[in-house]
Amino acid sequence: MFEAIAFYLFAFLTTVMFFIAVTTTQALHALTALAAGMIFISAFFFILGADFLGAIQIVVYSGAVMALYAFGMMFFDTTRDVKEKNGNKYIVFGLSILAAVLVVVIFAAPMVTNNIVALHPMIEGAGNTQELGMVLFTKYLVPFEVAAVMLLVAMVSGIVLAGKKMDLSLTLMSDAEIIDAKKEQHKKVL
Amino acid sequence: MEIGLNHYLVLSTLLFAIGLIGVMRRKNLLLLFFATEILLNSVNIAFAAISHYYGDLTGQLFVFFVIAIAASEVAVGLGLLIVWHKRHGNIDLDHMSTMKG
Amino acid sequence: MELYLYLALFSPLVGSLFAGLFGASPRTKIAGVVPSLLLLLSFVSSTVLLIYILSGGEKVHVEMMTWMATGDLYIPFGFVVDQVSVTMMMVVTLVSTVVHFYSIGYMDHDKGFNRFFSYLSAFVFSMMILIMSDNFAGLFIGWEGVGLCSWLLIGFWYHKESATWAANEAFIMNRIADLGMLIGIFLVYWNTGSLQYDHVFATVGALDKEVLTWMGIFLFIGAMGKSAQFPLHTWLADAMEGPTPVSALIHAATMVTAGVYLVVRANPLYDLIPNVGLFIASLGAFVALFAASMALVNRDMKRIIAYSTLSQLGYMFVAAGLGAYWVALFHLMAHAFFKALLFLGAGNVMHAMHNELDPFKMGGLRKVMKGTFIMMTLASVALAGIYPFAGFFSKDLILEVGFVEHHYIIYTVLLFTAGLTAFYSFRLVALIFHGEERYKLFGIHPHEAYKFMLVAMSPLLLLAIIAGSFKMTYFEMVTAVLPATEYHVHSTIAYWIMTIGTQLFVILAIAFAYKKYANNKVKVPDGTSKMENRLCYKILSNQYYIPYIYEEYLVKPYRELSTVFWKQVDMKVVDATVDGIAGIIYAGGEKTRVMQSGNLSTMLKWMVAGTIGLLSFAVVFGLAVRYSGEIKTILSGLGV
Amino acid sequence: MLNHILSILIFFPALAAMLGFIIHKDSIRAYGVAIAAIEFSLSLWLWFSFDSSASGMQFMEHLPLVPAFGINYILGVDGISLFIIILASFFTMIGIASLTDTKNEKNMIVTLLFLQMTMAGVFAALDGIVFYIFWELSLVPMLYIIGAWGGPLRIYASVKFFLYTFAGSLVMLVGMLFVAYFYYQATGTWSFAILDWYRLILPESFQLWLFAAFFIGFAIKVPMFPFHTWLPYAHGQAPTIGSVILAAILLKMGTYAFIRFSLPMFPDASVFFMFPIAVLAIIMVIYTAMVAYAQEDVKQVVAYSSVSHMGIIILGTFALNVEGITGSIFLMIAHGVVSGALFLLVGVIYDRRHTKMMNEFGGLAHVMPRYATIFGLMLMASVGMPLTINFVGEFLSLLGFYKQSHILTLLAGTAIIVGAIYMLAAYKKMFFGEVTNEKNKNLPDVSKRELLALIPLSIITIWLGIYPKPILAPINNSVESIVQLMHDKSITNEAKTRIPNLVKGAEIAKTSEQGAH
Amino acid sequence: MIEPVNVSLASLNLMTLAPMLIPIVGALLILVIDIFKVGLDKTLYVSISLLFLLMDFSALLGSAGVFTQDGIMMGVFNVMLIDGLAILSQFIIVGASMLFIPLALTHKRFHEFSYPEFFALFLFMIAGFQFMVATDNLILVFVGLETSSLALYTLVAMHNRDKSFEAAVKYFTMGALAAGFFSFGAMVFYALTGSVEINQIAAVLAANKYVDIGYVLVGVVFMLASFGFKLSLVPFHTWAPDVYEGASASMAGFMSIVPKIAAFVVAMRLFEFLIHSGVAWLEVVLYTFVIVTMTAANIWALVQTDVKRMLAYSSVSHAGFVMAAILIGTTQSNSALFLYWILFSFTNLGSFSMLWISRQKHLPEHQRSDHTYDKFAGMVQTSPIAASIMGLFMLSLAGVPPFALFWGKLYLVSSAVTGGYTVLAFIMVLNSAIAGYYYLKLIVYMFMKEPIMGNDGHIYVANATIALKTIIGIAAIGTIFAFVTLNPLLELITAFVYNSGY
Repeated sequence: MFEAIAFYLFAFLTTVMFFIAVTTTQALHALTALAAGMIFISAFFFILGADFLGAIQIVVYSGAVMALYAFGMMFFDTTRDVKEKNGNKYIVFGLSILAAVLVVVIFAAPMVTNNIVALHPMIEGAGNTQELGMVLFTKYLVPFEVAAVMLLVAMVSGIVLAGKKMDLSLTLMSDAEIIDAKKEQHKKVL
Repeated sequence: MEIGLNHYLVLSTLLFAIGLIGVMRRKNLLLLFFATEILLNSVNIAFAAISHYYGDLTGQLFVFFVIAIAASEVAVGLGLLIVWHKRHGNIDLDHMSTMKG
Repeated sequence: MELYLYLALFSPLVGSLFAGLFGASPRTKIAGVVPSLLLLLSFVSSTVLLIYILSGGEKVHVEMMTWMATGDLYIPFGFVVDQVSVTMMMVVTLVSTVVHFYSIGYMDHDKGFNRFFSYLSAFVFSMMILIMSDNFAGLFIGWEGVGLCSWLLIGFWYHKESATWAANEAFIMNRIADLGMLIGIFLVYWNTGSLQYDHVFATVGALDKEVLTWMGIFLFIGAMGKSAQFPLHTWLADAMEGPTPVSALIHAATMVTAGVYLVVRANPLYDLIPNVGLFIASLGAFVALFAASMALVNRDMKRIIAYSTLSQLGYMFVAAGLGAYWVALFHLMAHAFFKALLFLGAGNVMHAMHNELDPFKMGGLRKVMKGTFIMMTLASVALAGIYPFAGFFSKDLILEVGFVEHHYIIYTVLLFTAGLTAFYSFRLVALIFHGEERYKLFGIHPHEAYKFMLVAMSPLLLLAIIAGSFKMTYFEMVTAVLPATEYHVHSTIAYWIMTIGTQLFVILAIAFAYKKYANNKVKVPDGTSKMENRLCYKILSNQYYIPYIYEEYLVKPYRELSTVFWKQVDMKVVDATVDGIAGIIYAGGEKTRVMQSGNLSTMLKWMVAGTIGLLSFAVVFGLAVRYSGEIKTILSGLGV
Repeated sequence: MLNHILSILIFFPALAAMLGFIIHKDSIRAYGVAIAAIEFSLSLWLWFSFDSSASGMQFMEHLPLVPAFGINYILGVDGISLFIIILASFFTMIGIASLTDTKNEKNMIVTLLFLQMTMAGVFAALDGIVFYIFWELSLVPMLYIIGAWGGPLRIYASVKFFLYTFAGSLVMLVGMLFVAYFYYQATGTWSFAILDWYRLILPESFQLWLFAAFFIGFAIKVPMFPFHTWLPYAHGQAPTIGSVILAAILLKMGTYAFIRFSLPMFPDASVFFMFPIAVLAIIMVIYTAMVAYAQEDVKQVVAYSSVSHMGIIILGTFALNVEGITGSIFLMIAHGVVSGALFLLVGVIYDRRHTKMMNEFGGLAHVMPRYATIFGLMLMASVGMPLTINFVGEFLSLLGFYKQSHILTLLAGTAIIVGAIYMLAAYKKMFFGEVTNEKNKNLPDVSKRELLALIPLSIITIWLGIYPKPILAPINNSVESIVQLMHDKSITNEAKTRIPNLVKGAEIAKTSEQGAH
Repeated sequence: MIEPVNVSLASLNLMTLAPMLIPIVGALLILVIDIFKVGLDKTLYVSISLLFLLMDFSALLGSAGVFTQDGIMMGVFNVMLIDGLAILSQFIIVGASMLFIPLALTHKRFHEFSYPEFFALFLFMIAGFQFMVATDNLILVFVGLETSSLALYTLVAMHNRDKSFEAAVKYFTMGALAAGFFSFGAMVFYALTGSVEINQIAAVLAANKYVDIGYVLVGVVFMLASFGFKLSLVPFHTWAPDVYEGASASMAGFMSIVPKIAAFVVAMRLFEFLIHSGVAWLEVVLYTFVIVTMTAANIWALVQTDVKRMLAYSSVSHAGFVMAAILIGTTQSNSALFLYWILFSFTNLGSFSMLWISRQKHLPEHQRSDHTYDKFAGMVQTSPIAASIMGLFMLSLAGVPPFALFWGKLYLVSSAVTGGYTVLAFIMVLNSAIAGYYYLKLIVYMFMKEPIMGNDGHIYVANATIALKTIIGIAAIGTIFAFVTLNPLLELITAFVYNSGY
C-alpha cells in the first residue's frame, strides 16, 4: 500500500516536473523543474531497492549535470524568457501522445514471458552497492573501462571545443593570415 | 493495489513521451538538451524497475552506464554550444539552417 | 557454247564499267562507241547461241559460282540458255544494240553522255541476268537490277523535278510489286526446297492447289509491277521523263516485258492453276482497253506510245494467262521491234522539235523528216496489225487464242482495243507528220536526225516488217520447252471472216484517224473546245483520275501520317514517356527536397515521426497477432 | 600467340590508348591509324587462322577471375562473332583514318581505341559477367564521344543514351544472376560461363521471365520500338565517327546478344515470344521507316533507317531457323558496313556545310558527282538492292521468318517499299534538282582522305553482295549448331516444331535415300 | 554474503582486447606527448596514428588467424565477442582509418589538424567502434557507440567554421535522441528477456516462441530508429547531407564508411536472428526501409547542386542498398555486405578525397558552396588526370564494371536473387540506374562542359600533397583492380561470415 502511494505520488510529481521542464517558457523554471524531476526519480530508485543508483542519480544528475547546465545557462544568458517559435504544436503533441498511447497499449498488456533467468541475481544479504560493484568489476569491467575512455573523450572534447584556440579558425584563414597570427601569438608568449 | 512492472513501464513510457515532446518543440538548444536528459531518465526508471522485479542486476548496471553517458553528452553538448554561442551569440536552432535541400 | 553465254552476258557489264570509268570526265565518243560495240558482241554471241539452239542443240546450263548457301538454301549464280531465254536474249541484245548506236547520236549534246552509256549497258546486263538466270533468286537480281537502272535512267536528267519524281515513283511502285515477287519466291522455297527452275517445276505438280495459287498470285504481283499492269501502271507513263532511247529500250521493248517473261517462264506453275491464268488474262484484257482509252486523247507523244505499250502488254498477258505462252512470247518479240522503232522515231521528232512533246504543236513534219516519217508510219502499221507486218501475226494470234479458248468477252474487248490502237497510232502519225505546219507558230526549226541514227534504226524497221514470217520457225523452236498448243479456229470460214473483219475494222479506224487529224483544220487545243470539256474526255485525259487518287489518298496520307508518327507519336508519346519518367523522378526530388529544411527541429520531428510510424505499424501487427483468434472468429462470422 | 589472340585483340588497343596519352598531339593521328591498322590485321589474322568448317568456339581462353563465384575470363569466337569483331576493328581503323578536323584530336583517338577494346571484348566474351563488363564499358567511351564532340544537344543526348542503356542492361544483369543461380541449384557450383549455361534446361515459366529480363537489356540496345528514342538523339548529336561506330557496331551488340544468349538459353521462351517480338520488329520496320520519311535532317533519316533495318535483323533472329538466323547475322555485318558508310557520307557533307538539314541542299549531284555516286551506291545497298551486301541478309532473314509466319513476313517485307520511299526521297532532296543554295555552288567533291574510308566500304558492299560465301559459310556452321542446340533443349511441343531439327532431318533424308536405292 | 571471486587470467582471454587497446594506447601517447611538448607538427601525429593503426591492423591479423583456427572467441567474462563479423568489420574500420589519416597532410592548413587532440580523439573513436562491433552486449555496444560518437561530433566541429558547428550540433542532437531510442529499445529487450546480450535475448525469445511479439516489436522499432539514424535510413537520414556538407570532405568520406559498418554489424547481430525467426513484420519494415532509403535518397541526390551533398545522398542510398543484405539475411548476403563495403570504402574515400584536394578556403562569388558542380566544369581540359580519376570513382559508384563497386553490387544483387527477393533485386538495379544520372552529371560537367571563366585548373589540386595523392592513388588502384583481389577476398569473407553463424 505504501509502495503504491509512493509510486503514484512520485509518478505524478516527476510527470509534472518533466512536463513543466519541456513546456515552460522560463528557462530557469525549466532547469529547476528538471532538477526536481531528477531527484524524484531517485526516489523510484530507492523504492526499487537500487540505493546506489539513487545516490548517483542525485550526485551526478542533480549535482554535476544540473550544475553544468546552470553554468551553461548563465554563460548563454538564457535565464530570461525563452522565445521559441512553435509553428506546429499539434504535430508535436500529436506525435508524442500517439507514441505514448501506442507503447502504453502494448505495455499495459501483461508479459507472458516466463523463461527469464536472472544472469546476475541479487545476492541475499549484500548491500546494493556491493552487489553492483561485484558485477561491475567482473563482468562489466570492459564497459566500465570504455566508459572511462568515453569520459576522457568527453573531457578532451569539452576542453578543445570550449578552448580559446577555437576562436581563431585556421580553416578560414589564408596562409598569410596564419603566419601573421603565429607571430602575434609568439609576441604574447614572450 | 499491487504496483507491478507494467506500472513502471507505463510511467517510463509517459516520461519518454514527455521527453519527445521536449525534443520536438524546444528551439533553444540548451532546453532541448534538457529533454534528451528526460529521455534517458525515463528509461532509467524502467531499467531499475525491471531489475527489481526480475531480481537481476544488469538493469541497474545499464542505468549506471546510461548516467555516465548522459554526463559525457552534457560535456560535449555544452562544448558545442559554447563554440556556437561564441560565434553567433545565440543558441537558437532556428538560426541554424544554412545547409538545406 | 559457254563462252558465248558468258560473252553475251558479261560484255554489257564490261561496257557499263568502261563507260562508268569516264563517268566524271567530260563527254567522249569512245564512252559511247565501246559499249555499243560490246553490245554488238553480245548480240552476235546471242545469235550464235540462237543458231545453236535452233539447230537442235542441248540447252546451255552453267553454274558460275555459289551465291548464297545456308541451311538447306542453295542459290548459285547459274545461267541457262534454252529456247525461251535465247528468244529473249535475241530481243534484248538486238534492241539494245540498236538503241545504243542510236543513242550515240541522240545523246550527242548531253553533258551526261558517258554516264548515260554506263547506265544503259548496266541495264542490259541486268536484263540479261534476269532472262538467263536458272533460278528465281537470279531472276530477282535482274529484276531489281533493271529497276535500279530504270530509276537511274528515268531520273537521268536529275535537275528536272518531274524526272526525279517519276524515277522515284517508278522505283517505289516496282518495289511494291517486288515484295509480292519476294513472297512468291519464299513460298516457292519453303514448299519445294529449292529455287532452281528445273527442280521447282519438277516438284510443283505435287503441291497443294492452294499453295500453288498463292505462289502464282504472288509471282504475278511481281510481274504486274514490272509490266505496269493495273493498278501499278501509273509509273510507266511518267517514266517517259527519261531520255527517249531509254523509253524505247526499257519502257517498251525489254524491261516492261519481264513480267510476261516471268509468267512464260513459270508456265508449269501457271498451267496448274488455270483460275489464276484466267485472272491474268482478264486483267490483261482490261489493261489493254484501259490503256488504249487513255492513249486516245493524250497530248504527249511519248505518253501515247507508252499507253500503247501498256495496252500491248495487256495483250501479252491475255495470251500468257490463257496458256498460250509461246504466243505471248511471240508478241513480246514482235512488239519489241516495232515499239522500239516507234519510240526511236519519236525520239527523232523530239530532237527535231527541241524536246517538244505535244503533237498538236507539230504537224506537217513529213516534209522535213522523211526517213522518220516512213519508219514511224510503218511501225504504226505494224502496231495496228495490218497484214503482212509483224503485228498482224502476233496480235491476231492472240485474238484467235481468246476466241478458241471460248473467252468471248476477252476476245471482244481485244478486238475493240485493236481498233482503238489503230486509231490512236494514226492520230499520232497524222498529227505529227500531216496537216498544217503548226510548229512554225512556236518558232521551231525542225531538222532530220543524223543519218547513222536512221541507219541504226533500220534493223528494227526490217524486223517490224518481216518478223511475222518467222512464226513457224519460232513456234517449232520454243515449243520444245513451252506447251505446244496451236490455236486454230476450226471453221475456215469463221477464220477468214474474223481475219478480214479485223483488218477492215482496223483500217476503218486508221481512216477515221486520218480524216480527223490529217487536215489543216487541226488547231492547237486551248481547253475551250467542246470536246475538251466533255466529261469522258476529262476522265481520259486525266487518266481516270488515278494519279490524282494516288496522290490524294495514298501519297499525301502517307506523308501526313509519317509526320504525325514523327512529331506526335515518336516525339510526344514514345519519347515523352521516357522523358516523362525521368521528369517525374526528378520532379519528385525537387518537390520532396523541402523535407530537408535544414532546421534541426524538423529533423528531430522526422525522426520521431518515423519512429511513431513504425510503432503504429508494430501495434497494429502486434494486436493482430495477439487477437488473431478473435479476428478469425469475427471474420468467419462475417462470412469472409 | 595464336592461343591468346583474342586477349591481344582486346587489350592491345587499350594498352596502346594508355600509351597514347604521352604522344604529342601532332603525331597522334599517325599513331592511332597505325594501332588500328595493327589491330585490324590481327583481326584478319584471326580470320585466316579460323577454321571455317568447325562450328564450335575457337581460340578459347580460360582464366579464373572469381572462381568462388563462378566468374571466369573466358573468350572465344565462332562464326557468329568473328566477323563482327573484324568489322569493329575495321571501322575503328577507317574511322581514325578518315577523322576530319576535330578539336582535342588526341582525346578522340584515345577514346576510340578504348572503344575498340570494349567492342572486341563484347563479342569475344564467353562469360556472362565478362560480357557484361565490356557491354557496360562500351557505353563510357561512346558517352564521351557524343558528349564532348557532339552537337548543341549533346549532353542531353549522351546522358539519355547512357542512362537508357544502363538501366536496361542492369535488368539484364539480374537475369544473368538468376541464370547463374539456377545453374548453381542444378549443379552445385556457380558459373557464369555461357557454354555452361547452354547446358541448362529451364522450365518454361522461368524461361519466360528470364527471357523478358534479358530482352529489356537487349531491346534497348538494339534499339527496338518503343525503346528506340535515345537513338535519334544520339545519332543526331554525335560526331560522325561516333555515329558510324554506334550504328555499325554498338547496335549490333543487342542483336548479337539475342543470338548468343536468348535463343540458345531460352528456346521455349523464344518460341513463345516469337510473335510478339515479330510484331514489335514489324512496327520498327514500318513505323520508323515512316518516321524517317518525315525527317528534315538527313542524319536522322539514316538514324531511323538503322532502327528500321534492325527490325529486319530481329525478325531474322526470331525466325529460329538456320536461314533466318544466318541472314540476321549477315545483315548485322551488312548493316554495319552500309549504315557506317552512310553516316560517313553524311559526315562528309556536314564537314563542308555544317548543317545536315536536307532543305539546305539540293542538286548536289551537279557539284559533287563522286559523292553522289558513292551515296547512291550506299543508298541502293540500304534499300536492299540485290548484289549489294544488304540484300543477302535481308533476303535470308525474311526468307527464314516466312517459315514461321506468312502474314507477318509480308508486313515486314514492306521494308523494301517503305525503305525505298524515305531513302529515295532523301536522296532526291539532297542530290537532285538544281543547285538552289548559293553556298552549295562551290563545294569540293569527296577528298582523298574521305575516299580512303569510303572506297573500301564500297568494295565490301559489292564484293560481299556478290560473293557472301566466305562469311556466310562460317556463320552457317555456327548457327546450325545453335539451332540444333535449341531444338534439343526445347521442352514444349510448340518449340519442338517451330525450331527445326537438323540432325533428324538429315537422318530421314539418308534413310529415304537408302530406301530409294 | 558475497563470495570472493576467483578468476583465472587465462579464462579472461585478454588477447581479445588487444586490437582495441592499441589505439587507446596510441591516443593516450599522443595526449602525453602533447603535455610534454606543445606545438609539434601534425606530421608526427599522423605518423603515430598511422603506426598505431598499423599495429592495430596486425593485431587484427592475429585475431583473424586465431579465428580461422579456433572459431569464435569470447573474452573477458564473455563480454567480448570476436567472431568473423567483428574481425571483418574491424579490418574495414582500421583500414579505412589508415586511408583517412594521411588526408590530414594537406597543403593548406586546416584547423582541426593543428590539434594533437584531433588525433587522440580519432584513435579513441576507432577504439570505440572496435568495441562496438566486438561484442554482443548491448551495454558495451552503447558505451562504444557513444565513445565514438562523442569523439566524432567533436572531430566534425573541430573543422572550425560555421557550417561544421552547425553540422556537429545537428549531428549531436539527433545522436542524443538516437541514444535515447537505443536505451529504450534495450530496455524493452531487457524487460522481455532479462538479458542485454543479443545471443541470450535470441535464445530466450526463441524459447518463448515469441509470445510477446508486441513487446518485441516495440523493442525492434526503437532499435531500428536508433540504427536508422546511424545508418542514415530514410527518414532518420536528415543529418547526413548537412553533416557531410559541414564536415571537411575527408571527414565526410570517413563518416560515410566507418561508423556505418560498425552500425551494420550491430544491426546484423540484432536483426538477423529476428528475421530468421520469421518476424514477418520486421521483414516488411526492412523491405520498406531499403526501398524508401534507396529511392528517396537517389531522387534527392538527383537535384543537388553541390557534389559533396550529392555524394552524401548517394552514401545514404548506398546504405539503403546494403541494408538489403540484412533483410535478405543469408550467408551470401551478409558476405556481400562486407564485400560491398570494402569496395565502397575505396571508391567513396577516393571520391571524397578528390573533393578534399580541391578544397578552397575562400569561395569565389559565383560559387555558393564548397564543391558545386560548376566548379568542376571543364576539368578535363585543365587537369585531365584528376578529372579521369574522379570520373573513375563516379563510374565505380554508379556500378559500371569492372570497377570496384560493380562487384559489390553484383554479389549483393545476386544474393537477393538467391534469397528469393526477386522484386527487390529489380528495384535495386533500377535504383542503380537512377543513381547513374547524378554520377554522370559530374562526369558531364568535368568532361563535356567548358570551364568557368578564370578557372585555370589550379583549384583542383590546390590542396594536394604527396600523401593525398598517394591515398587517391591507392583508392584508384583499388577501384580499378578490385577484380584481381576479388576471389581471395570473397572466399575469406564468406568463410568468416559463415563460421560466425550468419
